[in-house]
Formats: sequence, C-alpha cells, structure tokens
Amino acid sequence: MAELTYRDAVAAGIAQEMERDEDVVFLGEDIAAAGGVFKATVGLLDKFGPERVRDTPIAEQAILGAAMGAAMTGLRPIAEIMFSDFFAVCWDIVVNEIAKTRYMTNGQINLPLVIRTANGGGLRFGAQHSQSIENWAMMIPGLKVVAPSSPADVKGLLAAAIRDPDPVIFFEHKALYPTKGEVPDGEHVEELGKAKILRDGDDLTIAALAAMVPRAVEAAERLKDEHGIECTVVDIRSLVPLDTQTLFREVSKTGRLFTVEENPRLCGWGAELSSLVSEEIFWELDAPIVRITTPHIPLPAADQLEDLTIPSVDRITDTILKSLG
Amino acid sequence: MAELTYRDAVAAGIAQEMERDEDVVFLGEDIAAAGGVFKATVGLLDKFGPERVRDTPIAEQAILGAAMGAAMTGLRPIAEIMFSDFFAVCWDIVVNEIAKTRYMTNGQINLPLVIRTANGGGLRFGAQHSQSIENWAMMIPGLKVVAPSSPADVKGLLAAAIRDPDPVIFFEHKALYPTKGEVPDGEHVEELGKAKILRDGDDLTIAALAAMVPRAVEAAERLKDEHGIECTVVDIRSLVPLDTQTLFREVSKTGRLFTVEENPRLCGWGAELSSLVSEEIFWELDAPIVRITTPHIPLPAADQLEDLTIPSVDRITDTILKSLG
Amino acid sequence: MAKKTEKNNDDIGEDVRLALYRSQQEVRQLEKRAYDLFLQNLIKGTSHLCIGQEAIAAGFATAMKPGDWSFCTYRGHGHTLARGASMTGVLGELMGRECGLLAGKGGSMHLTDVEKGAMGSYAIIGAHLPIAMGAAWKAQYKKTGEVAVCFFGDGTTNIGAFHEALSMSATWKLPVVFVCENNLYMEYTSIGDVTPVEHPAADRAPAYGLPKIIVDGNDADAVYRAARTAFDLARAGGGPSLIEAKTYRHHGHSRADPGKYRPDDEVKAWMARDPIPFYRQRLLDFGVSEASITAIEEEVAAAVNVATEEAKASPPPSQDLILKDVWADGGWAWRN
Amino acid sequence: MAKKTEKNNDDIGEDVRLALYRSQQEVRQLEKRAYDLFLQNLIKGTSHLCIGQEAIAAGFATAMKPGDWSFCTYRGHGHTLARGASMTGVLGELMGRECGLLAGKGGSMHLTDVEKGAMGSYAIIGAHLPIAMGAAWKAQYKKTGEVAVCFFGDGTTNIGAFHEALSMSATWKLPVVFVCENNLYMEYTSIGDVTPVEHPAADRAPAYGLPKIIVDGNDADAVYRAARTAFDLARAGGGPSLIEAKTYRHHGHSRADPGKYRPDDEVKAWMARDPIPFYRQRLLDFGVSEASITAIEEEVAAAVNVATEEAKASPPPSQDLILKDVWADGGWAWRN
Ligand SMILES: Cc1ncc(C[n+]2csc(CCOP(=O)(O)OP(=O)(O)O)c2C)c(N)n1
Ligand SMILES: Cc1ncc(C[n+]2csc(CCOP(=O)(O)OP(=O)(O)O)c2C)c(N)n1
Ligand SMILES: [Mg+2]
Ligand SMILES: [Mg+2]
Repeated sequence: MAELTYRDAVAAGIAQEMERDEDVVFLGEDIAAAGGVFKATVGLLDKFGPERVRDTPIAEQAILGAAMGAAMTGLRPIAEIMFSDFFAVCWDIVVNEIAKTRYMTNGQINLPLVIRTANGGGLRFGAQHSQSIENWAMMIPGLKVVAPSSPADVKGLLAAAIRDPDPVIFFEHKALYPTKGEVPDGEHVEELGKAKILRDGDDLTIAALAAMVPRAVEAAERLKDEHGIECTVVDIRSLVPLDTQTLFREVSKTGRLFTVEENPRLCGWGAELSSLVSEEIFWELDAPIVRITTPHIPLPAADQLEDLTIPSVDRITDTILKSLG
Repeated sequence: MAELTYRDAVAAGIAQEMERDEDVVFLGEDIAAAGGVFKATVGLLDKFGPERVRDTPIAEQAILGAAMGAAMTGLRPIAEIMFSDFFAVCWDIVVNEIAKTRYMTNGQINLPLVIRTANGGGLRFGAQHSQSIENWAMMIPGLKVVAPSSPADVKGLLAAAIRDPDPVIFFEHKALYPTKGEVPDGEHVEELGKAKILRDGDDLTIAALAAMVPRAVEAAERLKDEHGIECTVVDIRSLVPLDTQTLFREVSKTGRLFTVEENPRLCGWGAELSSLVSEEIFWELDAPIVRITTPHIPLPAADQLEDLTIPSVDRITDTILKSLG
Repeated sequence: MAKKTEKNNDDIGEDVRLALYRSQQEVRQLEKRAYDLFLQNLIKGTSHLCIGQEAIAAGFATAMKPGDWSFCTYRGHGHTLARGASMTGVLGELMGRECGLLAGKGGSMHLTDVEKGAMGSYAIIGAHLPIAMGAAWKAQYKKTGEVAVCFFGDGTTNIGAFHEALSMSATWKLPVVFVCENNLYMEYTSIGDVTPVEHPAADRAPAYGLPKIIVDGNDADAVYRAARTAFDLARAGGGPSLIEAKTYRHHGHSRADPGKYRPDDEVKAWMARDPIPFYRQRLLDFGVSEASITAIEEEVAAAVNVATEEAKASPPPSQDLILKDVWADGGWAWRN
Repeated sequence: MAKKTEKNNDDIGEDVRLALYRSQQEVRQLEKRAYDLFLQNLIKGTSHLCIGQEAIAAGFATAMKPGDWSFCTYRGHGHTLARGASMTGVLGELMGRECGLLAGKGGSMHLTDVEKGAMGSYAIIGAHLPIAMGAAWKAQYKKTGEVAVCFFGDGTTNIGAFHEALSMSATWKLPVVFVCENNLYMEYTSIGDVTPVEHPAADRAPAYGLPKIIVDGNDADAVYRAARTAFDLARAGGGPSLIEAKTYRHHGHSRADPGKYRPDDEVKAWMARDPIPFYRQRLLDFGVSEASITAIEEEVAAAVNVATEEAKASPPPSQDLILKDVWADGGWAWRN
C-alpha cells in the first residue's frame, strides 16, 4: 500500500489503463502539457505522448463529440470536462447522443468512454464553478454515474469505468483532490455499482457521496462520542448502477435513513433514494426519511456563505439530533 | 367561454400579453412567418410585426442569450425552444446564466422572461424529440417551472409566466396541442404555484402533470366505475413554485400517494414529491408511496413500443390496483 | 450495358456513372414509396424526404470505400441507403416493424447500419459534426486510412457545434469531410433570412483555414469529383474539407409541411434541374443505351416493391425490446 | 494640467488622454493590490488579473457613454472598474465582504455594477456573447442608441456560443461590439496550438460578413479609436463589429498559475511593451508635464489605499443573504 493523494490517484488510474490498452486515449483542455488545472493528470503526456494525450481548444462539444466518435469506431477515450458546471455547454452530446445511441440503434453502437470532471464546492469559486451535478447525470437513462470519496476508490473505480463497455460519468470532487489515503499497490480495479459500508451502527443509516462521505463519517463519530448514537454510514460510490441491495439492507437494519447530498434540494439523488425506500421497504421504516442537502439556491462565493450552504458536519449532526428528537 | 385548442391557447396567451405590454417580444425558430412548427403561434407576426415577433437562425444559445440580454435591459422576452430536447444545446444559458444571475449579482439583475417549449412523447418522434424534461428544469435553483394540462391553463398560466418577474420555463405538451377545452373570455391570468384538484376521492391521491393529467383522470374514473375506488386527482401544474400545501392536504386525507410522471424514473419530480411527503407528513401515510414513471430508458420510436413506455391509463390503473392488493 | 464510348471513358468512367445513376434511382424510388406509405398511414411519426437531393448521397457514397463512415441527419434515408443498407430495413424502420434497421427503436430520424458504415442519423442539429470528427480521430490515431463524411443542411451552419467541429478538425488535420447540403431552407425559413453571408458553409471555410468549395449538388458527377478530391486529401493527411453542395428539396421539410413558403418560380426553376432526369440525359449523351437505363430503373422499382412487401409483412417489434440494449450487456438495469 | 500642445489636440485630445491614463492606472494599481491581498490570504477562491491588458479596458470604457453596457469575463476587474464601479466594491467582493459589489455572493469572477453599465462578469467561456447581443437587441427594438460591448479572450473564439452570437448579431445588424483580447493563451495552452488560423477572432470576421479589425491592445489610443469607430457604426444602425486587440497578460492565468509555460523571451518582449509606461511616455511626448502625470498616479494610489482599508474594515456578509434574491421578491421559496 502506498499513500496517494486523491489528485495523484487520478493520474495513477489513467496510467494503469493506458499502459494496459493502447486504445485508451485521453483528451481535454490543458490536460497534457500543463497536467490539468487541478494537476490531476501530471506526467501522462510524457509517459504516453501527444497522440494519446491531447490538449484541445475550448470547445466542450468538440471534446465530447470526439470522444463519442472515437468510442463508436473502436477506441476507449477518456475526456475531461474541466469543471462539472461546463457540462451545460455540451449537455446535448452527453444526454441526447452518448446516452441514447446504443439504445436507439438497437445495440449496433458501443460507447466505451469515460468523462471525468471536477465536481462540487468548497473552494470559494462561486456559482458557476462549484456545482454538484451528479443528479443531472443520474436522471439521464444510458449513463453510468460514479463519484468516489477516497484515493483508492478514485484509482479503482476509474480503472473500472475505463474498462466498462458503457459511457461513465466520473465525478471527482475538487475539494478532495488534496486529501490522502492508502491505495493498493499494483493493478487495482474496483467493481462499479457497489456501495461501501464505512461504519456500522444500529440506530440509523446515513447515505452519502463524494465529499459528503468524510463529513458523514465525522458526524457519525461525533454522534457516537457525544450522544452514544450508533450510525451506519454508506458510501454510495455509484449512483448508476445503484446498489439498492446494500441500501435496503442497511436501512432495514436501522429503520431510519438520512441522505447527505451536495446537490441543491429539488430532484437531487437523495430524493431518488428516498422514493425507492418508501416505495419498496416502506414497512421497514420507523421514522421519516430525512434529506440533508444544499438549500435550493445557487452557491454563494464568499467563504462564510459557502460554508453555511453546503452540508457541514455541524448541520448533519444537528439535523440528525433534531430528527431523533 | 369559448372552446379553444391547447395549441390556439398558446397564441391567445401570447397575444393577450403582447397587446398589453409593448415590452413583450417573442423570438424563436420558424415562429413568425410559419407560425411555429406546431402551429401554436399562428397570427402573431401579422398582429405584432417583425420587430416583436422574430424568426431566428438555428442557434439556441443565441436565442436564449438574446432573451436574457433583452430581459436584463428592460424587455420581457418570450423565447421558444422548439422541442424541449433541444434545451440540451443551450443548457448553459438556462442553468448557469439565466437561473443564477439574479442571485450572484445580489439582486442587481432582473430576468423577466419565459422560455416556451414543446415537451413530452406520444407522437412517435423517437428518443431525441419526445423527452419529458421538466425534471431537468426543476432541479435547477432559480427557475420557475410550469406545465399546463388544459387550454385554459395554457392561456392563464402563460400570461402569468409572462407577467412574472422571474425566469419561467413553460412546458407545453406536444401531444396535447390538438386537445380542446373551454377558455374564459377576456383577459385570463392564473396564479403560478397553485395545484388544482380535478377529482375528489377518499381512497387515494394521484398527483400528475401535463399529458399525464387526463390519463390520471381517466384511470380514476375507471377505478371508480369498475372497482368503486375513489381517487383524488391533483394536477400539479407548477413544479416551482410547488404547492406543497395542497399536496400535503390531499395526501393526508387519503393516506396514499401515487405520482404519475412522464420523466424516466431516476430523479424525476415524483421522487421529489415522494421525499417531501415521507419527510414532512410521514405519519399521515398508510401505505408505500408509489411512483408511476416511464422506465429509466430512452424512448423508442415505433408506436407500439412508445405506447408501452409512457405511463398509460392501463398501467396507472393496474399499478394502483396491485398496490391496493 | 452500353459500349463504352470515348466520352464515357473519362476520369469517372461508365461503371461508376451507372452506379451513380442506380444509387440516385434507389434513393428516389424508395423515398417516393415512403411518401406513399405515409399517405396510407403506414408510416407514423415524422419523415424527412431527400427527394431532389439524391445526387449528393449518390456522389459521396459511390466515392467512399468500405470502412469509411457516413454520419447524417434525420434527412438521412438516402445516405443510409446509398451506403448499402437494405431497402427492407429502411422501410421497416420507417414503419416501425421488427425488420427495421433498428427494429423500430430509432425511427425515421435515426437510421443506422454500422456494418455498412452508416454510423447513424442524428436529429439534433449540429450534434453529429463533432461525432464524425471523433471517428476521424480514431482513423488518424490508428493510421487506418478511413475517412469520415458528415452530411448536414444549410441551417446547421449557424449552430455552435458546427464551429467547434470545424475548428478542432482543422487544427488536428483530421480525415473528415463536412458536406453542407444547401437546399436554401431550414424548416420553413429561408437560410438567406437568418445568415449574414451568401454561402452559409463555403463563406465560413476560411475561418478554419480551409478553401471555399461549392459544387452543383444536383450533378452527381460534380459531387463525385469533389468527394474524390476531398477523400484523397484526407487520406494523405491533409485534413478536413468543407464542401457546400447547392441543391433543393422537392417536398416540404417533413411530412407535416406542404412547403408553401417557397416562391412558385423558385420551385419551378429547381424542379427543372431535377438531378435524376438530368443525369439520365447525361448517360444518354455519353452513349449509354435507353435500354440499359430502363433496366436499372426497373430493377430498382422491383426491389422497392419487394422491400415494401417484406416490410408490410413484418410484425411489430417484440415488446421486450423496450428494455433491451440500454447497456452493452443487453439490458437496462440501473440497480441491483 | 499641461498646457494643451498642438500635438495633444488631435482627434483624441488631452482631456481624453488623461482619462485614459488615469483609467489604466486605476486598473493596474487595483490589480496589484488584489495580488498583494491574495498573497496575504485575504482574498479566497480564485482571481484572474488583467495586468498588462489595461489599455483595452481603458480605451473602450472611455469611449462609452452612460447607458452603454459592458459584458466581461472572470478577467473582468478592470472592465468593471473602468466603467466607474467603486474600488471598495471591487476589493470587497474579492475579499468576500459585505461592502462587495455583490455582497460576497458572486465573487471575483462575477463582478457586476448595473448602475454603471457593468452588466456582469461571466465565468463560462462564451456565454456572455449571446447575452450581450440580447442587450443590443433591446437597444435596437427601443431605438435608444445604446451599445453593448462584450469582452472575451482568444480562447473563446473556438467555442460554439461565439459563432452563434456573431452570426445572429450580424444578421440582425445589432449594436454590439465584440472585443477579443488576444493575450496569446487560454489557461496554460497557447492559442496557436489549438486554432487553425493566425488571428483567432479577426480571421473569423468574414464568416459573419464583417471586416477584419486588429488593433494594438497595448496602445490605449489605438483601442480608443477603434472603439469610437465601432460605436459610431453601431449607433448608426450599421450592426456589430468584431475587434481583435493584441495584448499579453503579465501574470499567470489565475492566482494558481505561475505562467511557466511561456518562453522567457516572449515574456520579456511583451513586458517591454507594457501599456502603462508606454502611454506615460506618450503623454510626456505630447507635452503633459511630469507633475500632472505623477499627480494622477498618486491620486490613484491614495484611492486604492482607501479602498483597501474600507474593504478590510467591512464585515463578512450577513448570513441571511444566503437565502435572498433567488427571486425578484427577494426570497428563495420554491414552495408554499
Ligand atoms: C438543435 C436543434 N434545433 C432545432 C431543430 C429543429 N429542426 C429540425 S430540422 C431543422 C431545419 C434544419 O435545416 P437544415 O440544416 O438546412 O437541414 P435540412 O432540413 O434542410 O436538410 C430544424 C430547425 C433541431 N432538430 N435541433
Ligand atoms: C465552457 C468553459 N470551458 C472551460 C472553461 C475554463 N477556462 C476558464 S478561463 C479559460 C481560458 C480562457 O482563455 P481566453 O478566452 O483566451 O481568455 P483569457 O483567460 O486569456 O482572458 C478556460 C479554458 C470555462 N470557464 N468555461
Ligand atoms: Mg436546409
Ligand atoms: Mg487568452
């Protein structure tokens, strides 16, 4: 095991797969010579050369169109959309083309591609560079949606995404880039669609994703230490495919579900989880399902304001305590 | 009262407001000389002239950018996006610019504008011209979201949207354009954010929107006639603002909620309604909340396949019966 | 078959000319049949015929090699057919039958036949330009010599994706040929009313460092020559071309449109320039016998009849297709 | 104040020249202060300085009338300031204080001061070009004579929104002036490496029926003259202009970037063409006294110091702002 940053785990995952398969190519803005604006792809140009690691103009539709066209003719491209907010300028290629083409063509076209992007808030970048948009992707049939919370998962899930025969939207959380963690040595590949139980407790279940995972864990520790409340924490990791088995098992065990999401409230993935639970395991519930989200507002920029907006350890803890009454 | 088609109610609503206020202008593809590809805007060019009713190139970012720039400098533009699927090519202007600018500028900028669009399936147009995307809009803070089910609501809610000081996404359902209904004579303006109870029954509550409303009503009639089951049917009409008071009241009354939505399953607005109910009026529920949705797939084109995919009267009825056991 | 005259033994040659004529006939006759079928309400949804624009489909497809890729729009029946897709598959798809190219899942606007290199029909304006570019990127990276061809209309030149694809393709010198079929109209709006330059594609070419190329889109020979030149350039590593082919659609934009917004004399002038009688006359001028021409026409007519019957006889798609092929494993599961 | 020499009494004139110099000084000194403040960690988030590009902001703003509108990017401190926004408001926003132009809700990338005609700073590449066009549409419809000016970088010329806005503005002959500040780089990538033409904006102008216009973006007089010409054309109903101003940023793209990807001699050559000493020398050449120049510089320095103190003294924004101004009623309610 080596300790890696979340940032370095990105380059490690890509390198592992590019070494293995020469059909894996990588394109995006400032990703090659500069190593990415978040420095998550440093070294790849040197290792794999400019034919496989290509800087593009600022033209996100061209970037994703290129990835799609290359995927359907035999490559396995990785495209970077620098900030997830910029999905809005190439949303058509994602939702109308990449997501639907296999289905519309009755399976004639394969689209093994990955779109990586820096998602989420916390860096005081303001409303157009801080959004959590994993719910945008989840709502579109035909997309797989992954959002790791640790360096090991970054590497292992990114490798899995690259090997997956379907399009995967891979959300890296920009506030997690500097965080560190143990990553298995040698080839490391995880399985898509498996949630991970990070803590086991009988009183309630918290489901979280990406940067909300460490906050949920910290809140759980605080609840235990200060109030003797035992929480199960589930890192959802993959929204599509969704590990409903694990979710249902863990909610059934505790009878209570809290979701912690960075999405603004309306139609966030927490709503989907909530609706699944109250449709399929309603009778296992002992209490209302509570969603902890960013309020339904754009994100403010100033540090104090942003900190109040995105779910914090304090807010998670307080909401749970209030709900337990 | 005159009988109008849903289609003609669009032109009537726009004309009413353009007559009243010369700052109301209207732009889009083929909307002027041709009267719109759905013939919903026939006669407006003749009545108001080419300076107020303008045909544009195929350039949706330009169309919505123009609407936004005009709104922030004093006009009240109406823009048409021909099919709601095309929101994907101008999504940035909608979500990153129009939705966020008032907030980001601390209230300096007003954006009184309406984006009308033909939403939904049923015309065998295939996966790129049939989507229901009202959930795309609902999930974005800063957008109001309206979807009428009757000609009277088309006229009254469109007028209200045009007068509203905030950006409104106005979803017309393309399968409803030929339907007819009574529309009040003279000036007709509804209020945004009020759901409408179309049937009153004590056994269960169905919440529906747009083309799902007449289907829900028909299913309710069938359930009564054939099974003696009394349903309340709520036409949600406006997703943002959302009339949770009416929703909660009607669900509390019956203890059971069924949502009928044309969105593909994941993160549809039904999930949001479900999560609201199971968070805020959990103890009023007598049974699981059941969502009836399009399955989480792109829409197929062939008539028999499309009919199986979008929730039908049969499917609504059967799902409810099965759930009642 | 005519004896090859000297005149018909030029840079194109008689075999290719007969192929060009056959291809145009196939497209024309199939589209006419589609028109009849939707009048009979056997075709649901929408349909965008390319009647009047056949010379472009024929000219390019005839110049392409197996392995080359076509990307087209909702107005793509002709391009798909010209690459060799089966008539039954095309009509079956329009009619929503099991025998359709996509088993009814795509419909008229999304014809695709990957085996023949028909890489899809795209119904969002502009989207397929960057996608075609991506295929060309694969050819460049793998050094396979394949070329991607992307067909689109005049109205498409004003949307953002056009610009992004042209710009990046030119920068990367990708083997992709962009073909603007300028039929003078978007849906119901004249392109001249909404575009600041006369030639919506050609006048933009210099913005990407490319030469202005305009061809007579109603003359299959002219189209074929332009295609050949562009393909040679692409295969030699010379990068993309942007070709504007002037043409006209005889029908309205789609089945819903009678096309009344077009001035009578404009329609008349273009009908007089119908590419098919024009090319028929060229064959005659070049010494091809009336009999061999008629034989082609009759063979095509027979094939269209067979396809029509096959498509009519085909059942609707089986219901379980609905939940198939969202994913490469053949399924649609979004959960375990 | 210098006695007006004949030389300084040309089409620009001394008063305007002094205004141009003052404006450049204000931008330069404020940006330098912003740099100091983020080194002190008093500015969080990101910041994109326009040091080196001040002549463009000054030249355009000075040529604009009250009522005209500026639209700029995240690199917009200079343009906002040049239209008359308060220094305290700008620094306060960068520092996330209550006195900020947006009370901290927007941040460095979104400076806006509607009262002064600074209609917003947009951080998604390309988005504000169609928006500026929309303002121009209002001016055309209401016949008010206002002009919209839209500033953006070289990298922005390759994105779709650029094309859509230019094309529709030219077709509708809207009073909007598009100004490409070509500083040779996107973030860390040279524009030449990703663009198929030499002049990323000017070489595209003919694609919209517009003339190629290139100006020296480091000479405020040249910028001012180009602005005046474009505004006159716009107000006369002659439609949009696209102006490419050649310039260079002295710092990296943003606070995170030391700018190491740029060749030393390129940096050196451009530093030697710093617009501010260059313009100072022009003032001297034109007979303005050293003393009056120094007076301007000192006045600006004093104003920047005052603004810094005011911004530092300002409290963080009040927490209830978070839930304000999603809607025109001042609130954020999405439900009853
Ligand atoms: C992004 C987008 N906007 C609008 C449309 C609706 N639409 C379909 S075809 C068409 C006209 C296209 O004109 P052109 O590119 O000239 O092609 P033609 O139909 O003449 O072949 C329009 C506006 C669309 N499909 N996609
Ligand atoms: C759609 C989009 N893509 C990418 C970015 C990230 N980005 C921010 S600034 C920038 C470079 C812009 O270069 P240029 O237009 O030359 O402006 P400059 O920064 O040089 O002023 C990029 C790629 C963005 N903000 N929006
Ligand atoms: Mg056309
Ligand atoms: Mg630049």
